[in-house]
Amino acid sequence: MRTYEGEFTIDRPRETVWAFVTDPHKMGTCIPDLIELNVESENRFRTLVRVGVGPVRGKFDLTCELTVTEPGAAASLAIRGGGMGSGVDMKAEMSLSDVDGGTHMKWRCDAVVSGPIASLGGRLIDGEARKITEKVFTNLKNALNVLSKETRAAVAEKAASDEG
Amino acid sequence: MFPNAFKYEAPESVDEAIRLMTEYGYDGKVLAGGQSLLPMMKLRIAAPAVLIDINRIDDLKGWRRVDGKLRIGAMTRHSELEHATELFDSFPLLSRTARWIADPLIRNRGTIGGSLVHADPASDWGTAMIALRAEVEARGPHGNRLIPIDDFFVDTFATSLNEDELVVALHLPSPTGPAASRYMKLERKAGDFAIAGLAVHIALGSDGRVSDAGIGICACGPIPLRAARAEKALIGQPLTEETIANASRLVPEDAEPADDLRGSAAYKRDLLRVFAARALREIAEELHGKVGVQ
Amino acid sequence: MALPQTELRPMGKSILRKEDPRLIRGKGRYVDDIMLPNMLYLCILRSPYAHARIRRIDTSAAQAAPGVKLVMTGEDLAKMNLAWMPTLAGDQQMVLATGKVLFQYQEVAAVVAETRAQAEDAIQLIEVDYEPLPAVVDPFKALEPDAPILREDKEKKSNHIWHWEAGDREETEAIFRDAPVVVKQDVRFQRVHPSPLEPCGCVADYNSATGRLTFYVTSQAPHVHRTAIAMVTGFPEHQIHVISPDVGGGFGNKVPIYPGYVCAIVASMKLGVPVKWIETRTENIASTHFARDYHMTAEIAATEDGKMLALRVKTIADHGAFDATANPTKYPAGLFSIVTGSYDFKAAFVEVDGVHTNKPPGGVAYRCSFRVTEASYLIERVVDILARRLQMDPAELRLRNFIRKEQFPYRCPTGWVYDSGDYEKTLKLALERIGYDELRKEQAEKRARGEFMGIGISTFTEIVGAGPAHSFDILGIKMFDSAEIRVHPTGKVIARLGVRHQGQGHETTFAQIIAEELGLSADDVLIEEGDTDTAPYGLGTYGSRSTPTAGAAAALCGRRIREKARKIAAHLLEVGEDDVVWDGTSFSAKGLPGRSVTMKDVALAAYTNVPEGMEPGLEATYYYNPPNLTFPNGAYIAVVDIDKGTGAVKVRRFLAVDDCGNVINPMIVEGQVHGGLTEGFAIAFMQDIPYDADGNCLAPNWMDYLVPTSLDTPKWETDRTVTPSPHHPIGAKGVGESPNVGSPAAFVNAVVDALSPLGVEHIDMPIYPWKVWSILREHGIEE
Amino acid sequence: MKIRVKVNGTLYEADVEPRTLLAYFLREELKLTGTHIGCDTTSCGACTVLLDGKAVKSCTVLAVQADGCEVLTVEGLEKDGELHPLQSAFWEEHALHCGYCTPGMLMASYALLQDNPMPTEEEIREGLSGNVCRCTGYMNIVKAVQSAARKMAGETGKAMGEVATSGTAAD
Repeated sequence: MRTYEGEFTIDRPRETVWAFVTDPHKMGTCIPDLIELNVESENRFRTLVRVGVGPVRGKFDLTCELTVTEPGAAASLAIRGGGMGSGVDMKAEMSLSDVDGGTHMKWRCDAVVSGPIASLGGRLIDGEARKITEKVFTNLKNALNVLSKETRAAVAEKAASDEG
Repeated sequence: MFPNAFKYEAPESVDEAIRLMTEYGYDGKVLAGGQSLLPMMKLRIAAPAVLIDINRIDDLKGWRRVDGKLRIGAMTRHSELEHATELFDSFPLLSRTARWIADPLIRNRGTIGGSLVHADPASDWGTAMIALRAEVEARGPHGNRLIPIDDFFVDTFATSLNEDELVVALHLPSPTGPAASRYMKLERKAGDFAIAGLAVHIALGSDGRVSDAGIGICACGPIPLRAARAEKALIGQPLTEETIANASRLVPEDAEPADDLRGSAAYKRDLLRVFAARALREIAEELHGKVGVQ
Repeated sequence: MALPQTELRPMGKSILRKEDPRLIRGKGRYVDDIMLPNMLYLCILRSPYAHARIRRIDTSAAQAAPGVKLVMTGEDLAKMNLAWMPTLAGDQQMVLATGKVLFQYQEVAAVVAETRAQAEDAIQLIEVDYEPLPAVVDPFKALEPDAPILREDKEKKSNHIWHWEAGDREETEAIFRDAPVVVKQDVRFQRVHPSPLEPCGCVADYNSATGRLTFYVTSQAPHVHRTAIAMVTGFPEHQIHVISPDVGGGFGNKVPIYPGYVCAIVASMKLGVPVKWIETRTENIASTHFARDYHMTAEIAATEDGKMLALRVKTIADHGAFDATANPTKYPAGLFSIVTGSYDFKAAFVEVDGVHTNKPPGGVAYRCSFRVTEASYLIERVVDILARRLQMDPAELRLRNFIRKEQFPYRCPTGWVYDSGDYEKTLKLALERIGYDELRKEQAEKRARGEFMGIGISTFTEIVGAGPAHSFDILGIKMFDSAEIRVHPTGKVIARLGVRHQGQGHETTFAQIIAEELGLSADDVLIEEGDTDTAPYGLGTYGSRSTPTAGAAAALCGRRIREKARKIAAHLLEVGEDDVVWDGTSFSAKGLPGRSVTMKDVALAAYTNVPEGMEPGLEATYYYNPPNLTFPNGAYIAVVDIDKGTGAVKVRRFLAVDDCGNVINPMIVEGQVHGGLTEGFAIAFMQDIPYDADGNCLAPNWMDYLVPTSLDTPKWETDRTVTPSPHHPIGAKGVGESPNVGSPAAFVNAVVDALSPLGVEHIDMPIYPWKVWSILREHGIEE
Repeated sequence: MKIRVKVNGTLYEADVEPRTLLAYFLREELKLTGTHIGCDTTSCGACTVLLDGKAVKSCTVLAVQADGCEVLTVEGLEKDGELHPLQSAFWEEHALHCGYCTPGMLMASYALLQDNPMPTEEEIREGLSGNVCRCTGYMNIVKAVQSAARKMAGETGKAMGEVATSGTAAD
């Protein structure tokens, strides 16, 4: 198992961030190199992603399941699946807290890569898994940053209606 | 073990190759020497839909001197550079590096351009090209451009080439004075990827001081790296026990090794220091007599 | 230079190998060279997970793929009661996984298609839904009470497999209580793999018209394979024809039955055409049986003046997911209790506990006789530690404690009876030949200059030639071996044996033994092995047992023929049987000079002119049940230099003095020693199969499982002493494995010796440069 | 794809899938099974053949890449029923046990002696470092190459190159 973690602060209220990360339609798009996103329920989505590190190219089919651990403050995302004869199991835990002028997000991801890729990539895989994981959260941060006020409102509304 | 089924194209000119690369885009993969790509395909961790085999393009083979530089065709095989006696004097690092690449059979097939484009962090050629301050000549649909080697490697297996650009040659500046080089590498067994490696190229001015210092670091980061601090410390200095020791201590500072089966990051850093000292000492000895080195 | 094969009395001579002419022409016939009409190819889908429940397998896309003829899963095999198969250790192993997978690269499904490429394509289309479970990688953690239970199929709800012990616990404890000096060391013998150059594979060819199954397999033990296949499949044994063609190296890897074999057989029976399965190198390392993986702790009790009194050993044996260790049935830890080695201990007590983990099954005897390498490495390592503690020269300590030659036959404290040896002579020869005293002087000078040079000694005793039928069996079949000799009318001979060589040169050495017994040249004798339809039953070639068992059978079978020949010779010479004298090449009549007949004359007479009432023909079969094992031994010395900058170790010299009793072909013996030393060197410095915490195999191919090349391999020096085995018909002992058994300790002892000024007592193998570097830097040593 | 390859002097025309590796083409199409396969990572050299005079690992070259080329395999070393000096030297020096690496070793040695007719022991070890042998420990292989080199130096008019280009039969 490999563990990666990080944190960042953005100038958006916690509710907005929470609504984003708990929306499969939004969170799904943060997965890097996404080919296909299939939202199966309000907390479950399937993605087909393009995995490409130089000549190593393939597609991974990943099922992602969101669990709320503490409403509005903490959630975890379990990602499971694989491709190219290999398996991927990740559990990303996210926690939000209010800070001056925005929200602080801490994330920690435990990743287990199995199969030929884990066996063959001894020299390379750690760096790559880290990069991909970090990209998820960079994408998340960027997406939150570019959210216009309108979009934020729409998200909040959608989240509200989903809850209803 | 068999690779996945793919479409095979074997262009006979660079233009045709680029046309095919443009046509197939992401699905296309250029096959140079194939000594890294084909094993990955056999293991099915690489599965390109189209292989564009550039082995039949004669324009990409061999080397010549152009405008005071050495231009090496991308499809020049490792073994050709290993045995290129006419280059031993002015570009000794070529042969000294080539003989460390994999094994003689792989060297008969693998190419310098293919190795660079593969952008393995343990690329021996990548390391040597950094020491030699090479430029990569790439051609795309809109013409040629020269990419300094420091801008060429972006990340593990990733270069700054566009999808439709083909590496056609390397350009190496000729040394300005008497030059000597060493390639140092520690392997777990003969032919293995490096635990750590170091390419050192030194040229001296007429005053016996270092006029050019190029130091490349192998397998100690996501890409081959440059020991810029050590290079800077050597320029303008004579090669003495003191300057050598000083520069050697600086080499690891530009490395970013990781802990793995080959050893800890600390170990790899120390290997770089040891290699730098050994290489510079040997170089000083070799150049002694050619110019007045203390 | 080797002699031509036409010499008479070829025993003990370096004649050229008879198998080579076809092999150097590229005309060997290995299993992958067998291409039969309508043959299909089988390929196996393997688990990416070390431990996971299989929720669902969808094979529909694979079934529809081009060229695919059959897709099989564990569920399919379960319907035929073939989802599991017995291992050599009496455990059960999954053929194709049902329920859950227990190691990464475990067999999950098989596809049969028209071409290899199509089969490989199709396995990628099989969808398996896994539910990953926590992997148990560390055998010590596997024994903890809250560890996940790996084997749900077993009654015993524990990862502990068995406990085994030898020796006298009380007596050993008593000696330890009062011992003036006790040394103790944890020693790990890492997981390695025989990894012969030719991977495993087979062609199953079921003929529905005749009901016969012809099974070509790269096998060290074709008869055992036939019996095992009959037992697994319920197929009548006489309808199974196993052919082991040229074998591209075995080293223990080709003793067991692997799931791929069962799948190929089932597929051929279902489809009625030949089915080939050839594994890849990755499959070979990551799924077929590993070797070693022992976590050992040894203690020696001794006196201050260096008399070793007692030995105590505790071991955890990591057996992986299935207990498939290839040991004689009564010995789950093999012959590990030979761990008292070459020394005369008063008492010893040895315990071993087998444990399941999420790793591939094993372990096989990799170029060694059942766990002897682990034992030999352990004792030779700990003896060195004792020497250091007592500030004695390691050669001196050994000489002081050797079993003396007059003590043979010697019963060791764990019960083995050593047949013969002269350990002192062998070590003294080695010390002299390598120039031990001068090397120690050189070392002292180097140490004074801050350089690190080491000298390592290993004086090992092997135990090979399993084995006496009273205590050695595999699946109940006694471990004898056999030879059948047919002398044709023109005096040419075909001999068949129950063993199967994989490079050891049986076609030459057994021809030499038989030619010697029959007074012929080796060229007159054709040796055939590996065909169960023609060869007499035998247990196969592993554990250095061929010469001790089949070699003995060949000699005694030859003598049986000679006895009949003597009767025919008497008839031809027209004298009484008692007046016939055999001089090694011909029979002559006592007291009648000039009257003699050769074996060729006798052979013709056997078919044309036998005495009245005698059954014609000249044939014999001999099943040899050895009265005891044989105990080859040797003294090895390694000299190493350490690069202070990189931690790299350079083996400057290595001398192997072996005593394998009488030698049949010195050229071949020397070649075997070179090869075994190279594998020992690889184990000491390169080879390991590490697993990460999730059970991923981190060295599943030859990029990371390191096999030495010509550039890495040191130059070997060899010599020999000869102490014949008193109970073997030709006094031979077997040699192929000694160098692999004896050398790892010499290498490690040398490195530790080099670093001993820093207080280093032990370094676990493989000694990678970074390990040495870490020790040097910890002590402030830098270049 | 249609290819034309001259193997051991005989010209073959065949239709191959682009993904067919040269080693499998030789073994399964041409039934030249002397070329062995020992690994999947270009590590072992059991499949070594000469491609246009250069020793390569034929498991890491596509058969389509050999189109228009000349290939020499172990089966092509013998000439008129006579063993090549390397083959006899391997026999005489006991340079093989199981024989699986032998064809690759012979081909790598052949290429080595072509470039360097009188190599030192170190040069031989370097030249064969792409070929793995699990049995012999290399000592006798090195000896055999030295012995063959001496024999070949002593033989006049029996140049190495002849074998590669002999034979003209078309298939």
